[in-house]
Amino acid sequence: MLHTVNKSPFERNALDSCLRLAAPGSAILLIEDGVYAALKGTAQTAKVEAAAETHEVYVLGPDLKARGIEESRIIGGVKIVDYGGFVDLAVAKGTVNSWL
Amino acid sequence: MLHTVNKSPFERNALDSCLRLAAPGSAILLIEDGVYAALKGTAQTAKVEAAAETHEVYVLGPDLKARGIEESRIIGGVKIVDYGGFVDLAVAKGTVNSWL
Amino acid sequence: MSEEPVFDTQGVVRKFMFVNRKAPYGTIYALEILESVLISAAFEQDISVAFLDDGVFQIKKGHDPKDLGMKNFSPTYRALGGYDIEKLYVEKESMEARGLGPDDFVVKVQVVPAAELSKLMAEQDVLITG
Amino acid sequence: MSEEPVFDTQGVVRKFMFVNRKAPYGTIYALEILESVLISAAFEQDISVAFLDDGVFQIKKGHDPKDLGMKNFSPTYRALGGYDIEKLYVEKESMEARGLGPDDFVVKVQVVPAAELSKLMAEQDVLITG
Amino acid sequence: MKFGIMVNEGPFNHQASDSAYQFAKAAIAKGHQVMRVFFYYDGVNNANRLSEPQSDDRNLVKLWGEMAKTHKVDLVVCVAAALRRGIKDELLAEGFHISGLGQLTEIGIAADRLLVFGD
Amino acid sequence: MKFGIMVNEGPFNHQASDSAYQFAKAAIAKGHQVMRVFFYYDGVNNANRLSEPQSDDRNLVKLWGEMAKTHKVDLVVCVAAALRRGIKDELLAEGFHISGLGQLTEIGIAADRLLVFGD
Repeated sequence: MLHTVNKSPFERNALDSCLRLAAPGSAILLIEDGVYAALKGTAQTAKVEAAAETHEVYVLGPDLKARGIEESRIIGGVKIVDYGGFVDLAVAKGTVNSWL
Repeated sequence: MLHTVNKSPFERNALDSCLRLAAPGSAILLIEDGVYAALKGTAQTAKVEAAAETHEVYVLGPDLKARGIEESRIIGGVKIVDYGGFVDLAVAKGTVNSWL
Repeated sequence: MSEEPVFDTQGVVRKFMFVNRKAPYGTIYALEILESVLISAAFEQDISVAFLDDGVFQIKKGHDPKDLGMKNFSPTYRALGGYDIEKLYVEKESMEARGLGPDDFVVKVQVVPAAELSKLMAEQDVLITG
Repeated sequence: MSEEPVFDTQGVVRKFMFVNRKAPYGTIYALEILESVLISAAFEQDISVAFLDDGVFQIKKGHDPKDLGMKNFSPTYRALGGYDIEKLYVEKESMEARGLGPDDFVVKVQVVPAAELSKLMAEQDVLITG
Repeated sequence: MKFGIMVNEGPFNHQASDSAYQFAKAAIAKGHQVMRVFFYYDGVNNANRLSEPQSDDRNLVKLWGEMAKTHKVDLVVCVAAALRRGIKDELLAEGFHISGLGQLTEIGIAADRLLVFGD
Repeated sequence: MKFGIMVNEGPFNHQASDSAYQFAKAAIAKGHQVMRVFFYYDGVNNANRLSEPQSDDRNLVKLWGEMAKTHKVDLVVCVAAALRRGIKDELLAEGFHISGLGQLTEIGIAADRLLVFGD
């Protein structure tokens, strides 16, 4: 299964809910304002680092670039994909849930 | 000053930001989905009870009624007002900030 | 107007879950997702509805938005059974964090812990969030 | 078309603060509130702009949304000084929680703790949140 | 007292326009003046005269228009926000008019209080 | 693989429609089929032919229409959601058509994956 999260973890509970419900081993893709969850050194970092131990965590590159987030600031273990990679994940991982 | 909060405290950070920035003694009015912050016995109750010690906390009655929240479930110290009361608060308290 | 393609869906039964996470009235999601739940019933699919996060407030008893001029769509949840939509789940953690219990709801639901809802979600073919 | 009333504003100088709390690109608030900040400059009011919560991301260096086909409005923040809009505040707590520092911003700002921003807000005549 | 109101969301998806309308109605009932309602962001969709809610639902486009007529409330739709979203003169319901963003600053100066309703 | 897409927000206020478009474009580029895009909630505003973004900004209404034409993507605007919000046949941009909510269930059945983009 693929879970997408498009909300900032600083503003909303979407990421928390996703992490509560996403089965271990499933894939989580951070898109739109959700990409801020991939930043190192924030109040949310520890949670996302822990998630990356039990889930595959991805972040959408074009959304990082739009927001000026340098690759060097991304949490280790979070993989950057482009829209083609998003499509591949949707194909490979089965049903998609959007945590809106 | 009057602060309005229209977001559920379970979903968003609007109430937290309001409580961080609202000066002691200022008024806080919970409207729309913000009224859920006035519920007793929730994971957010302690925070709102504490706020009611240092601020005037109000909740909009018509928004409670729409959502089926009984008056008996409202935190003591939180006052229920109608839209007329909202207008009176905007008149009496000076500048209004909306925590959207 | 463009011509409308018709996709072959005959004899296919898939598992649909509607994932309701938003509070009612503050936004329209609760009302419009309910309309899509009702329509889906006509397609004889395996339908379930999950209420989690602020979505649990959608089925709180006693809604009365008439002073706001808004529609009370709350009775529709009770009508779902008549459309053979009987798998209604409430996530226990969301319910408890909001100080609610099973008696607070207008309709009979199964209260399930997050771990169980997680498994139910993973079994679906289609997840519609609103 | 209705006739447009003109309200007498001559000689009145009020304290306006724009309260920017939303991340850029995920929603349009950052862009459209910036347009209203620019227009307000023509009225010779006492204008300030506060960046707090995810609003601090609005002025992060290096925005580049061209692959999304979206407008990069980031350079406009640097142009605010030319319109005599020089009171730009960033809330320290919001900045730090997001792992950012003063060097991350495209424009020179005053970083103030919540307690000080609270006082500044209380001094305003008009607060516009977007 | 003189009020200005800013509405940042369209009708239906968010309660913002409902809340703004109910506030304006209550203010007028108490003898206050609502000088102007400024529609910005998706708020410009409040002016769409083609909006046709179900018969048992409220019709905010019409309610705003009636309030404008009865109580001389100036309903301004921001031109820049409206152009993007396809709200043009030919779509405007009675009582609304399109004007510049300066009308927001103006009402901020002229009104005793400006209230913002949005998401 | 066959994709269905649901778009829950209008252009501009939220990135949802942008993300949906970029996803659809990438899927097509990879040789997949996008069978239908279903516009619901404020998503119906994507079909407003009067939308006129600034010249240096993207025009999603047009982009969707072009994709529909070139790649036979069915663009369905939900009739119930559209009626409320004043999106009627006379406003529809090229490539869009109005139909019932059943079209959402249908694409959920017919497509291998349904992806939802919204707020």
